[in-house]
This record gives sequence, structure tokens and C-alpha cells, in this order.
Amino acid sequence: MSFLLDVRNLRTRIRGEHATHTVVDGVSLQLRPGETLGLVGESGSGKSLTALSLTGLLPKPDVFVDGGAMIFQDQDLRALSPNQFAKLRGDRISMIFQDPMTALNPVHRIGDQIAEVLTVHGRARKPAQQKQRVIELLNSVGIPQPESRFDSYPHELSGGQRQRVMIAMALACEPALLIADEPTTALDVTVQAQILHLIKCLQREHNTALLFITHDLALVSQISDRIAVMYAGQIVETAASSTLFAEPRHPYTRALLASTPSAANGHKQRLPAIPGTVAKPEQYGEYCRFRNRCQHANEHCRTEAVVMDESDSAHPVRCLRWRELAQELAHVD
Amino acid sequence: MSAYFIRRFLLIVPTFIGITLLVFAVTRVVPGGPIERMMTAAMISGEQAGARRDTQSGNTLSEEQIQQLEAYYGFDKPILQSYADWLGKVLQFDLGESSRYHDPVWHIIKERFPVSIFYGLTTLIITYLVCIPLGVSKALHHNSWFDNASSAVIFLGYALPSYVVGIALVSLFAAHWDVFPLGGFVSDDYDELNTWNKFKDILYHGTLPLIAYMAGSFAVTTFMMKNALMDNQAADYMRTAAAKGLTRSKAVWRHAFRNSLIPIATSFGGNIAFFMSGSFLIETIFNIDGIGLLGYEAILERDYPVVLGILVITSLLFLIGNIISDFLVALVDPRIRFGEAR
Amino acid sequence: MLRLNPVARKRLERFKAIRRGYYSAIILAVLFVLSLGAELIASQRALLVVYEGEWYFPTYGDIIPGETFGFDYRYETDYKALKTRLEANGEGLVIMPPVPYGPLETDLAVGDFPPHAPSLETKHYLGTDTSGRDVLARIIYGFRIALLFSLLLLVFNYLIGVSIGCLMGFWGGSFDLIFQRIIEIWSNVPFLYVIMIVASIVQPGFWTLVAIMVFFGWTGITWYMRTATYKEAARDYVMAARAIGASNSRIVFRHILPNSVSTLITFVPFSVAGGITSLTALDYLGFGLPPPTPSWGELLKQGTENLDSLWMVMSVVVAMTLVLMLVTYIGEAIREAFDPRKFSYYE
Amino acid sequence: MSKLLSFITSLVLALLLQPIMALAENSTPNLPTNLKWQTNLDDPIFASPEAVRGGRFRSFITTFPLTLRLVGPDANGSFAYFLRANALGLVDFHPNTLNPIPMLATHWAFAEDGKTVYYRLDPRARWSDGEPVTADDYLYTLEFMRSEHIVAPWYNNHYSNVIVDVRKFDDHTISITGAVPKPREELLYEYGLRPTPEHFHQLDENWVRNYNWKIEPNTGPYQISKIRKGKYVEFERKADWWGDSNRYLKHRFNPDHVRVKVIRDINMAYQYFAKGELDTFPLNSPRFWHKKAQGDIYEDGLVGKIKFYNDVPQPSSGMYLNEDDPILGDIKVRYAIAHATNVQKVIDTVLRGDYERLNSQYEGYGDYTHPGIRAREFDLVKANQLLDEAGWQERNGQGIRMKNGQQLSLRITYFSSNHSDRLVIIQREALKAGIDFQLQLLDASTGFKQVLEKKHQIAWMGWSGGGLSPVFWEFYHSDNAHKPQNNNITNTNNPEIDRYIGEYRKATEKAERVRLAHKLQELVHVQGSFIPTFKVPYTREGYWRWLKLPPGHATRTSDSVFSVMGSTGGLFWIDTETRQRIEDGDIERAKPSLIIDETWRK
Amino acid sequence: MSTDTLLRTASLSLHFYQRYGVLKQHKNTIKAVDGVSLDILPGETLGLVGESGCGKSSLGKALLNLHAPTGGEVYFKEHCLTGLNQKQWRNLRPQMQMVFQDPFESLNPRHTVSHILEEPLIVHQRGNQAERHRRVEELLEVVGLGNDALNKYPHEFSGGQRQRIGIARAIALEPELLICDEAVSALDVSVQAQILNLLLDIQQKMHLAMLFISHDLSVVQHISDRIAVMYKGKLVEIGEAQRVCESPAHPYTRALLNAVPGFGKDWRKVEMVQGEISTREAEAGCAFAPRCPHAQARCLQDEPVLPETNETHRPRAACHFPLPHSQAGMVDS
Repeated sequence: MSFLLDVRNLRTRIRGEHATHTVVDGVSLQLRPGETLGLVGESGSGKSLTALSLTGLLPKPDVFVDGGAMIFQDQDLRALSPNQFAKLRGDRISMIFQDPMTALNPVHRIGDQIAEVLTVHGRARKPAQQKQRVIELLNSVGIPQPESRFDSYPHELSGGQRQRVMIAMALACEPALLIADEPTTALDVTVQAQILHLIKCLQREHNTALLFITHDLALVSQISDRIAVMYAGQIVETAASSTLFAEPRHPYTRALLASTPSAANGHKQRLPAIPGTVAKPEQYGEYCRFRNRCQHANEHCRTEAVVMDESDSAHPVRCLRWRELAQELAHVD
Repeated sequence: MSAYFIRRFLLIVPTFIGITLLVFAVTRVVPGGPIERMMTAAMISGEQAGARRDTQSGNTLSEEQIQQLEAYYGFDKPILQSYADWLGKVLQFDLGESSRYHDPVWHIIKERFPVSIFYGLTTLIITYLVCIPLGVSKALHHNSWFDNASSAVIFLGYALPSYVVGIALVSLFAAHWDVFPLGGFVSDDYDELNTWNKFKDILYHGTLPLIAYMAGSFAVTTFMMKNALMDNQAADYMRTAAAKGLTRSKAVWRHAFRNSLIPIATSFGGNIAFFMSGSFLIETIFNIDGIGLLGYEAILERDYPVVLGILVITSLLFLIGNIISDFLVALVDPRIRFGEAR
Repeated sequence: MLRLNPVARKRLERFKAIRRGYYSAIILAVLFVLSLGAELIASQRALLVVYEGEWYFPTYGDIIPGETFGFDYRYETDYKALKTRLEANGEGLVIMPPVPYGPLETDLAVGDFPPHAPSLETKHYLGTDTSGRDVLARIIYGFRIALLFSLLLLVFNYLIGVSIGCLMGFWGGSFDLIFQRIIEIWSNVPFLYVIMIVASIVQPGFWTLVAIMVFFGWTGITWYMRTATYKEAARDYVMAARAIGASNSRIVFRHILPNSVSTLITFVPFSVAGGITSLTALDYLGFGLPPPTPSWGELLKQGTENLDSLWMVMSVVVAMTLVLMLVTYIGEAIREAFDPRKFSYYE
Repeated sequence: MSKLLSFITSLVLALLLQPIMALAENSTPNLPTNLKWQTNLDDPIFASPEAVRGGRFRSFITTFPLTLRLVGPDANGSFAYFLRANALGLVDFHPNTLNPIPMLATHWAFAEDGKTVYYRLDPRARWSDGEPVTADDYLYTLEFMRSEHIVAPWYNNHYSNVIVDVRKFDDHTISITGAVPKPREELLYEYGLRPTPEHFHQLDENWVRNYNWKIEPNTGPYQISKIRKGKYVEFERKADWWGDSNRYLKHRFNPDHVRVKVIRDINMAYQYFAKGELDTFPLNSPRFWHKKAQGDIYEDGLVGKIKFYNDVPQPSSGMYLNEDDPILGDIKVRYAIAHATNVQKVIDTVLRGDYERLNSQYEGYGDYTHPGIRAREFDLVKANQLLDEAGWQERNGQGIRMKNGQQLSLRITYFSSNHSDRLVIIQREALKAGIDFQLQLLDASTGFKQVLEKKHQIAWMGWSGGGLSPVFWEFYHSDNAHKPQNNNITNTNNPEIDRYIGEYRKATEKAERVRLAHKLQELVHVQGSFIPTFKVPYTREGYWRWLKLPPGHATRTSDSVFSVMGSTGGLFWIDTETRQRIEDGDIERAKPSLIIDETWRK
Repeated sequence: MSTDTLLRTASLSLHFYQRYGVLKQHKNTIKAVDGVSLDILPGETLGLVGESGCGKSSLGKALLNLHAPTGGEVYFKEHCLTGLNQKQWRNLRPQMQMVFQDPFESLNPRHTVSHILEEPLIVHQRGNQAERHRRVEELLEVVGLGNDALNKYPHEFSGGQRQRIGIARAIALEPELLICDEAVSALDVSVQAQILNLLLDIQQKMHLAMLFISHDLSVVQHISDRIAVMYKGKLVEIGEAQRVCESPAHPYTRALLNAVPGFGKDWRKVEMVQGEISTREAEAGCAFAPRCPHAQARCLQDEPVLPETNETHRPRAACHFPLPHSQAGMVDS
């Protein structure tokens, strides 16, 4: 089965005041039609920039893709002109963002903002038809009284409803790929559940591929087929959702799972926290970027460059010692 | 919202009273009122030495006579009472009578309106017509040679106060090179000209003062537009617009542009008032018989009814201008719902 | 040693990186320092006189009467005449400043009438005004006065504006409301009046003028401080300070003020420019510093009345352009250093 | 008009006033029979018979008139000249011989009491609306001028206290009685009266407002025909003016139209002149005469320059020292200041030698002027000596004299920034004597108030001259000292001066008056409270060549060569043909034209 | 109510007013905290959860008089805190301290760490300069920062480190009650565990009572002895932590528990409540009724109150129809 999206070795860099840093460093991702891939990472891990690179939405001119290939439906995205890329966006590839307040233009009515997607991509040209379609869309994302909501401004809507509008906008042209960048982070848990549910339902309905980006491992585990874990600009581990939680291979993934408060950690007990702080781009270097926080790191980790071990193509991992550790830990258990 | 605007209008009242009362009180303290001016004038009489002297006599006036004069000019009552009288008249749209021209103040001001409106409106229109597109293109091509070159020119206008620009223009273009006239609003034979020549005449006289007027506001408005647009280009909703498939130029015009007009709208009301009331410095330099010059001369000549009349009009313009700004902002930005949120 | 807080250090670095503004600041600082020693650049007094074996440095201090150098008068020595005399008879040495004219000195060469056109020969590099005073000397001294005036104005305006604005923002409520109205009224009063009143009661000197301008100038900064204080007061660190029991005065002076005041520096150049501009305008209108104080406005006035002697008006215009451009560049650079405008777009 | 401009720089003030005496006098219904009626039709005419009528003369003022009234508030602006010039008097004075000449009155006669004059009115005289000018118009003048409705207290005073009575004997015969006896020629001068058109006025409390812009019928050659507010006022020559038959008015007032434009700025006005949009331009100011009035139009002889010496009372420009000031109370200090004031240097430099030193406050009064009084010269030796004697020996580090810890600093109050360049030189020079002058520039209203309240130390100003003989009481009598609001701004309080002033005012014989006037001038000089500065005994003008002048150019008392109206004006005429040619550019070049007429130079 | 409570509130209210109308004659009341009565025992941790806008932070600030309460009483030990003047409050402050949500916002950016930590000591005149410096160093050690932090400024630290500084400041005066207002919400998962551990350590060491305010039920559950749930300014449920989570009595609590993402949960099986917290002022009846799946007619009319009596087995809930016992919550993972 061919990939809908095949990203190889993506490199994205930021030009800063003093130097240029690589913030997405050799990320490779594959996504099949209808599949959900969860991309997990803490802030600064480069997960959002990966998503923006894929959609050509990096803030120019200081953030730019500097290497790698992004093949979407057999088309090299990097070879597209800005206008060609624009044609693709909103039509074949859509994106929803974290903060639904700022992502909507405050001075335009939401109906018009949704209709704009249709106009841009030549769908439903007649105004009446367009309005009809927009109301349908609003209805499908669960906005009550869509006819009257058509004329609302973003600030008149609640956070959840705004995110629904964003989803309606993203799905207006029934794209093949939906990229959701922390779409529920700004929302309350009860609303988060509603939005997740909505995204998943619509995804199924249209057989859309979904790249879901979040920092919440538990959340992503609920909705993804596969999960890629990012740390410091690199993907450190990719696996099917269930596998990842059952047998995490990378020490980072393990530590992350362990440090999340849950019943398993024991009430009011110390959590197995990860020491130290996330590496900054200027400190990346060529060795394992987790080595300084890794309780399993040894001399090798500090002297040998690490690459993705893709020997198990279903569960690649970027760790020199993962096999040893897997055995060690099996022992302990 | 309407409640907010009604309240804003009501708030004009105390501010307006405050301003006028303060100035009214000051006019009572300033040395050399119309009576002193009259006494000076009386003693100036025979300005032609040797010629037949006009027959006036006595350089001193009796107390009684001075009191009569005070009554004539309305200085015989206590400040608050005469202020109340004055205010009462203003409320009936009577600004009183000039103590120099002995004409109703309103007539005098009205006569100057065409000049002020011409310069005010032209400056306003040209400023916005030029600055908004200029600001947009500067924002789109930030750091290009065009951006940098236009900034250099605009900066010059920004750095120099308008009267210095005016003086420089007059010195070079009128006095030195004689390209433009030294001043005046129109030629003397304006009335006899045909429409086209009238237009040319106004342009001929108006070019330099208009440049002086615009020099400062140009920079402010252009940079306001540019900066707002630059900020808005980086806004999240612009990313959304791009994500929807809009090209950059479409996204800028459809989304960033309107948002960038918000600060421009904020300054619009103030600008109206500013331009309409004119600058007495520029009017003095270019000898334009506008409201600014009228006000300045009225101060020098202690023509208090005119001073207060102009104050009434300009302060009302400013106060209402602010409300207009608020209104425009509310028009451009649907988020603004004055009054309820505060 | 002054240890700058890293934020300030970073801003300073950014400022230095904006070369146009940085060099402008250096140039302006140099000009200002030079103007402080204006007596060494433009003066009718000699820098050095060697007469009968004695060395004299007449620049600063009391006048040296002409008798000292063998003239027959007791008033201040005419050093140019002395120079001519000593050079002729070789009895001594006189070194004059580069511009051998003071700002008040009237050079009335017989046979010609002021204003004199610029000339290298007479060392009136920018000519003279209608009283025969050297234009360059008056521009230099006028610059010094204008800049000192603006700086003083700035200090007082900021002191008052900051205190009142801060209190408005911190106390809020009716205090805020009342002062809002007062300021609104205040800023609408045509302040030429006040200048006229004061001018009629006392000689409007340097300090009275500063006082009057401050009287009406503090309002601008107040608005800014009010909003800044409101903003700062609502921030968590202020609440944190309150939580540990800090008193109001401690909160205002240790927490809110330092944070809200720092951005005031971005206004400073524009306030300086404003000060120079208004002083010049007042002098131009004749309500400024009393004659014969060297002033740009007075020179502008003379220039506009003598447009055929273009050197007067153009000297001032060029000087003003230069100084105000420098100030504006500095202002822009400071603003940029404080709040770098990120240029990014989506395509 | 142009004279006004020549003194635009100085605040010029009139001196007026005569003693107030009880008005007695019984009224006689019948004309005394023993009157010796006089007239004067023998003096030379000063206009040119070659003069041609026609054309439009273009002149300017710097501010638009505030009113067209002749009296009342603001009736004293620069435009009043044009209105008064068309309000003729009963008699006038020959500008060269200074003899009385008939105007509205054909004959006059003097009563025995020494204070009444009888006039026979010219029956041909008409108001501009065609109504005859009759005795009733003179009676009405008195009523009018005494009315409170005109809001002109000075007029009220003058027409009650100075002119005490006007009587009508028949429609064309009147008498005017003043308060005090005077020499005969001064009677005609002082107790003159202008008629007021009774049929035109309606006196009530709204008169000032109602008549502000009404065009009053007049008796002169021109009447206003068009007003464009803020821009110009146009006068038209009356087609069949009654005055054309008067010997002394013939061949005068030649332009058919006179347009008075408002040009706010003198420099701009010059540009108008240079472009040929004004016919003449006053060049009294050295700056204009020497620097501005250069270029092709002069080189090609299109514009001529004329400098005409006249002989008129000089404004008393100078420094008025307030004797009430503790420092200036010392006569030695006053003398020292006079010797430390380098007027000559100012004349030689910024004034380009154009002005002359004024020697006393009373120059230009013919016999009355003391020929021997000379202003104190700049003399540092004397100044230093006097100051040393006065106790100001010490000098501080800046070379300024000190006494008991006090600096010798004196404030000079002045009203026009145009005088700054003169004062700066005075200031620098005085410093040589150790006197520190502080310059205080005030706007005219504020400054004048300060001076009238006598809060000044030194006032730099000028009072305009006028009248046939000098006045002293106003300036130097102790009655006026130490009191605000009068002309004794030096606060002179000298019993000897008081005594002579008393005698001077009582004297009616000219010789006696001259003697006393000379004595008083000596005393004033000794008093040393007034330091005379400049006089300008000429008028200078530039004019386009299409303006033609009579042979004598102007008269002894002309304050401007190109006055278009008034008792010495209207002598020139416009050569419309030349003008057309010049305007068409069809001109022959000529030599530069500079006329210096010293006929009346003293 | 036991007499040895550390802090007790009685019908505490914090209302904000919006004025509007031509003469501002109308008044709009926002009941951020509306009649809350709770108590905190010495040394215990009370978790306070609720979605954004429920008033939990306002409650925390009202307790410390950072927003003056508009009604009700607060008792701290033997003191009644209502109506205290500024000075009296200042004397009490050392005993009650607060850790703020945003560790950057709550630290004065112009002060060095030593300055920040010393300030409470200066304000309350503890020790001389040397002693204070010693105490500052001691505090840094307690929160796990080295002495090299002393002269640095807040922005030179990562989020976790900043929060450590915030905690150090809060414990500088050795308080008896620590209010943690969303103290870990802004942190990455890997750092969150560190801070939770730190708080647990400190509590143990200093025998502190804590009011732990958070929207994250899993964190609250981990650290709290008891949990209180807020909805629209009111306390809807309070009880022992384990019991609240295992067997919530209020439908809202259960909705929250259900919505918390969990490993292995399937999005299709998550039970959701519809709607969002409305910002409009509640009319009669239970505030949650419009969203409550179990709402009945009575719920829309009568407002349920929190029972006074303390049933030991079940949490107390302000609900007319509390859920039956052992309706499982989030413990199923």
C-alpha cells in the first residue's frame, strides 16, 4: 500500500539573531490514507514545526525547510511554488491549530471565513449554494443553530465552538490529510473529549488521514493507530499505538510513561521523574540528545553518534542501547 | 454600545466646561485686554507725524469712563457670572461678538472655514490615500530598497517639525528659486479666473503648505500602517488563511488589511480635528488666512470672544473626533463592544 | 561596577547592532559634549595669550580688562585686535578658537553692513545675522541651550508624569477618573496664554520657561504610565509580592515602577526632539528665551524675515534637520531594541 | 500710508491734551460785525497741471481694517488714514508755506477772546451722497462726539473739555470755541472740526455694531466702492467732486481707483511690488533700501528710487529712564547711561548710516525747536567717570559694575523684535562701561501696559510728534509723575520744570512761547531722563516708472512721496500707456533712476 | 467541623461587577466564587479541581485576600480573616503562601533570584543580611537549585526551574498553608513530575497543608488527600481523594473523570457530557443541569446544596440525585 504522505529526513531550521539552528532534524514519517499517526513530544521538540513544514506554513523568512523530501500523493511538496502549494492547502491537506481564538480572523463572520475555503478552491461558487454548504458543515461539526451562527463573529463563540468552526473549515473540501496541531490543548477536558470525538468521527466518515500532534501521551494513545515520539527535533521511536505502551523501547518514552501521574504510581508517592531539562537546539550535537537525562546512558552514548535503528520496521527506535535495556528491564520484571 | 456612546457624549459636557472655564478665567488674568488695546490705540493716533493730527484729547480716562468700557466689553461682572452668561449664549449657538471686528464670532470663523476645510480635507485625504497603500507595500516588501528609500524620505518629514519644513520650503522654493508663491491662499484675481485656472491657482498656492502639513502626519500614518500590517501578517489567523489555500497577497488584502486599519481608525478622529483646526505656525509662515492664524492673532490682540469661539469649535472637534474614532474602531473591529465589557 | 540586568544588556546589544541608531547616538553624544565646551570652539575670548612672558587662558573665568595687555580700556580685551597687534610687533602670541566669535559678539565691520554672507576670510563660516553676530557661534550655543532645555524639561515632565500616572494606575477608581478629566482639560488649554501671562509678570527666562512648559507638558507621559501601571499591577509577580506581604509602597517602588519605567526610555529621544522643537517654535514666535540668548528660533525668525540672506535660515534648518534626524534615528533604534519587530509571513 | 510703514517698527504715540478750563462764555445769536474775514488764495500751488486723471493705484496694508467707522473702538487702525484723508477739515495748512488754506471753509475770522474762530463754509461742498454740507453737520459733530454711544471716551473728553462750543449763525456760518486762548495759527489747528453727516447716523446703543461696516458719506475725493473682507478695499474717485474747484485741490488725486490690499507680511508685500502688483513700496528700512531693492527692475530703470527729505516734527524715539527706579534716580547714572549708549554705532552699522541722531525730544517744530541742544555723545571716559562718582566703582568678574553688592543691571523694555539688532549693539557697547542691559521684549499690549503703569526701568519707544508746538506738561509735569496711565513715563518731578510749564501754557504770544519752550528743552536735557536715539528726516520709496511726479516731487510736510490721499497727497498720476507697455514687456531700457531731493533738508 | 482545622471558609463569595448603561446604572454580577464552605486540616492536601472559569483560582486568591472576598468568612486557626486591615494581614502572610501558575509571570523579571528569595525575609524583617543570605542559599538547596542561580534572572531559567524558585519563595517564611494555583499546569510532562515530587518532599519535611488547585484530575488525584470539585463558582463535591475518583457522587465529577485521557482508553468508549460551561449567569436550579445527562425537572428549579454532614464513606455532593455508589471513575485503567 502506497503512502499518502512520505516524509524523509525532513530538516527545518530557524534563523536566530546570532545563529541558525536546526529544530527539526531528519524527521521521517509515513502516513497511509485513513490512518491516524500521533506525533508526541514536549514543548520545543519540533513537533509543531514538523507539521508546519508539511503544510508550507512555516513563518517566513526566518524559519525554513532545509533538507529532506516530502512526498504527498506522489507529489514532491518541496518542489511546489508558493501558489501551487496554496492550491493544495485547504483542499487536499488541511490543518487545525491549537488556539482557536487567534486562529480565526476576529473581524470576519465565521460563515464567511468557512465560505472562503470553498471560494478559494472553486467549490460551490454560487453564494446561495455556498451558504447552504457552510450551514451543512456547521451542522456536521455540531454547532447548534448553524443558520444564525453563520453571522456570528469568532469572539461570540465559546472555545469549543471555535474549534468546531476550525474543523469545519479544515474539512470543507474533504481533504486527504488532516493535520491537527494540539487542537485540544487550550480546551477543558470535557470539551476536549467532545472535539476528539468529532475529529475521529469525521475522519472515519471521509477516510481522511490524520496527523495528530500533542504533548499528551495518554490522549494520543486513545486515538492513534501509530505513534511517533519526538525529542529534541528528532523522532526517537515509532510504533503502533498499543505496542508503544506495552513495550516502549526508547528510555525517553519509558520515562515519560512512568512519570505521568496515575494510579500505578501510588497515591502521594514520589514519581519517577526525568531529571534535568529539555535540551535546547544550540546544545543538540551529534550524540544522543537524551543522554544527559537518561538514567541508562553510558560512555557509548556520550561518544557514539546515534541513528534510527530501523531493523524492526514496525518499531524503529533511536537508541544505542535499546536492545540491552529491553533485556535488562525484562529481567527486572 | 449605544449607551456607551451616549455616555461619551454626556462626558463631553464636563470636559468642555472645564476647558472653556479654565481659558475663560485665564483671559481675565492676561494683561492687556481690549481696554488696554483701546487705550494704546487712542494714544497712537496721529501716526503721520506732521500731518494734521486727529483731534482726540486726554490720555487719562475717568474711573467712570473705564467702568463704562468694562461694561461694554462685559468685564464688569464676576468671572463665574460672566462665564455663565457666555455659556448660556454658546448653548444658543451664539459665540458672541469679536471685540475687534465687532462682527459675530461665528461669522468670522465661518469665513475662514473654506480655507481650513480645504487644507484639512486635502491633507486628510492625501495622507490616507498615499499612506495606506504605501504602508502596505512597505510592509509587504520589508527591508527592500524601496522600503528603505521611502523610509529615509519619510523620516525626514517625521524628524522635522512642520513649521521648519514650511520655512525651509518657503526659503528654497519660493524665495530662492521662485517656483511657488511666498504665500496666500489664492491669487488676488482669483475671482476672475476660469475653473481650470482657479484649480491651478489653488494648487500653485497650496502645494508648499500642503507638503508642510503632511510631512509629519505622513510618517506617522505610514509607519502605523506598515507596523500594524507587519504584526498582522504574522498573526495566527493569517496562518489559518494560508492553510485555507489563500495566496499571500489575497490573505493580506482579505484578512490582515482590515485588522491593520484598526489603529488607523483610532487616530482618525484626532486627525480630523487636528487638520481642521489648522496650524497657526504653518498659516503664519504661508500667510494663509485660516482658523489657526485667526486664533493666533486673536490671542495676540486679546480678542477673547474669538479666542473662546475657536476654542469652543476646536475642543468640540477634538472631543467629538475621539468619539468618531471609537465609533470607527467599533465599525472595523466587531470585538469592540464598548461599555458592556468594562 | 554597574551590572546591567541581562534584559537591559540584550537590549543594549541589539541597540548597538542597529548601526544607524548607534552611530547617531555616538555622534549626538559627541556633539553634546563638544557643545558643553562651546567656549573652546566659538568665542571672542582667546584660548591662550602669551604676553610679556605671562600665559593667560581667558576662555573661562572673569574678564581680563584691556589694560592688562596694554590697551587703554578697562572693559574686556578685544583679543582679535590683540592678536593683530601682537602678530605685527611680535611681542607675544594669541591663539583664538576655530570660530573666533562669541554668540553675543556683534562684528560690525565698517563699510559692510550685517548680515554678512558666509566667508572663510572673516571666519564667519556660516555668515552673520542682522546684528553681525556669528551664525555658527549662535547655532552652537543655541544647540547647547536647546538640548539642556529639553533634557531638563524631560526630567521634570517624567518626574511628574510618572508619579501621577503611576498613582492613577495603581489606585485607580475615582482618583484615576478625576485625574483623567483634569488631564483632558489640561491638554486642551492653549498654553501660549500662560506664557504670555508669565511673560508679563516676570522676565521669561530659562527656568520660568522650563516651568511653564513642564506645567503643560507632563500630561503626555501620564497616559502612558497609567496604562503601564495598570498592566503591571495586574501581573502575577505583583500579586506574588502582595502574597508575601509586601506593602503598597514596596510594590509600587520595587516592583511596578522599575518594570513600567524601563520602556519609558523609548520615548526619551522623541521627548528631546519635542523639547527642541517647541523651544524653537516659541523663540520663533517671540515668546521664548529673552534676547540676546542664542537661539535657533530667533535665528529662524531673522532668517524668514531676510529670505534674501538665505544662509541664516538654511543654517538653522540644516542644523535642526541634522540634530532631529539623529534623535529620531536613536529613537527608532531604541524602540527596535526594546521591541524587535519580527517580520514573518505565511506564503 | 507709507510713512506709517516706515515707522512700523516703533510704537508711535500721539500726544494730545490741552488744559481743562472752566467753560464760561455767553452765547451770541448774532455774528459779530467787526470780524476780519480772511482767506488765502495766493500761496503757490504744489500740484502739477500736467497731471492726468485715470488708472488704478495699488497700495497695501498689513491688516484688514476692523471697522469703517471713524470713531469708536478700533477706529484707529492703519486703515483709518484712508478714511480720515477723505474727511476734510475746515481749513488746512499749506504743506510748504504752512499758511492756512481754505478747505470746507472759504473764510475764517478770529474773535477777540483769543479762543473762538468763525468760519464761512463753502456752499459748494457736498457729501458723497450729494447732500450739501451745512452748519448743522458741525453742530451734530459736537453732539455726536459727546455721545456715549460711540464708545470713544477720549473723543467724549476732547469735545467737552477742549472744544467747548460750536454755534451756527446761518447755514454756512459757524463759530468754534475752545477752552483756552491760543496763538492764532494754533487756534485754527487746535480748534478745528470735521463735519459729521447727521442724515446718515442714528445714534443709539447699537451704533458701534450697526455702523461698523457702513460706508459713511465723506467730503473728500475718494469713496469706498468695493470691499472684499480680508482681501482688499477699493476706492473710487468721485466723478464730479466739489473740491476740484478748490485752488489747492486741483490736479490732485488723479487715479480713478485706489485698491488697498491686505498683505500681512512686509517681505511678501515687497515681492508683490517687485512683480509690479503694487505701484510703490516704502524703502525707509535700510534693509530694503540697500539690500532688497536691487536687481533687474532697478538696473533697467523700470523702478525708480526716491529719497525725499521732509521737515516735520520728529517722533521722540529713545530711551525713557524711570526716575522712580532707585538706580536711575541718580542723575549721574542717567548721564552715564547716555554716554554709554552708542547710538552712532547702531546708525553706522545695522542702520547703514541711514538714520540720523536725534538730539532732543522736540525736533522739527521750527522756531520752537532749540537749535543748540545736542544729545550726549557716546563717551566711555565720561561714562566711567560719572559711574565712579556715583559709587559704582567696583566691577565683578564679568566686568559689570557693582555697588553694595548690587549689579548695575537695567532692564530695557521694548516691543518689537525688529529692534533686537539695535539693542544688542547698545547692550554690548554699554557693557564696556560696566552697565549690564537686560533686554525685555514684550508684545505691544503687555509692554505698553507695563510702561503706563510705570513698572519699567528703561522703555525703548517713541511718541509721535505732532502739532505746531511742543508739549511739555504731559511728559514732564509733576502732576503726572508717580501715577499710572499718563505720558510722564520718566516720572520727572522737578519744580523748576513745573514752573516753566505753567508759564508756557499760559503764554499766548508766539515769541514768549518760543523762549519758554527753549528754556524747557534745556531743562529737559539737564534732567537727562530721555536719551534720544534716531530720527528719519526723509521718506524713501520705490516706484514703478509709470508713476509721474510733479516737479517738486512732494512737499515740505509730505510724509510720503506717493501718498494717494490726504492733505499732502495725491500729487502723482499714472501714465497708463507706459504702464501698459511695461506690462506687455514692450519697454525701452533706461538708466537706473535714483532721486535724492534735499530741498527741505535742514 | 473539627476545631483543629487550619483554615475554614463559611459561605465565601467573590463577586465581580460589571457596570453598564448610559450612567453605568446597571450592574452585572459575575459570581466567581459563590458561597463556598470548606476546610483544610493541618498537614493535609486538599485538591481543588474544575474547568477553566469555574472559580477555583479566584477562591485561592480570595483566601489570601489577594482579591478581597465580597461575602462570607474565612477563619485561619483562631483568626477570623474577614475585615482585617492591611497591617494585620501582613502579619498573617508568613503563615499562608502561594505558588502561582505561570512561573515566569509571577517572578519579577528585573530581580535576581537572590533578590526574589530575600524579599519575603526583608519584608518580614527576618534576620540580618548575612542570615538572610544563608537562608536564601538554604532555600535554593531545598528546591534543588545550586548557588550559581543566585545572581541570575528568572528568564535565564527553564520553566521547571522557575517554578522551583517560586516554590522556594513561598516556603521562605515557613508557612503552614501553601496554596498551589495550577502550579504544574504550564510545565512539560517530564518536568511536572519533578515539581510534584518537590512539593511532596516539602510537605513532608515542613508539615504543610496544601490547597492544590488544578484542572488536571490525574495530578490532583495523585497529590491530594481530599478533593473538592467546583463548577461555576460553587463547590459541587468534596471528599477523600480515592473515593471521589473511584466513586464520584456528582455527575459532573464523573464527567470530568471520564474525560481524562488515559492509556488504553478507546475514544469510542469515552462517555461524554455535551456542552460547555456557559458564561451566562445561572438561573434557578442546578448550574450543571443543562449539561447533566441525569437532569430531571427538579434540577432545573431547585438549587441543590452541599450536605453539611460528613458521610465518611461517600463524598459529599451538591446534587439532588447523587450517583449510586461505585459507579466506576477513572480507576479502570
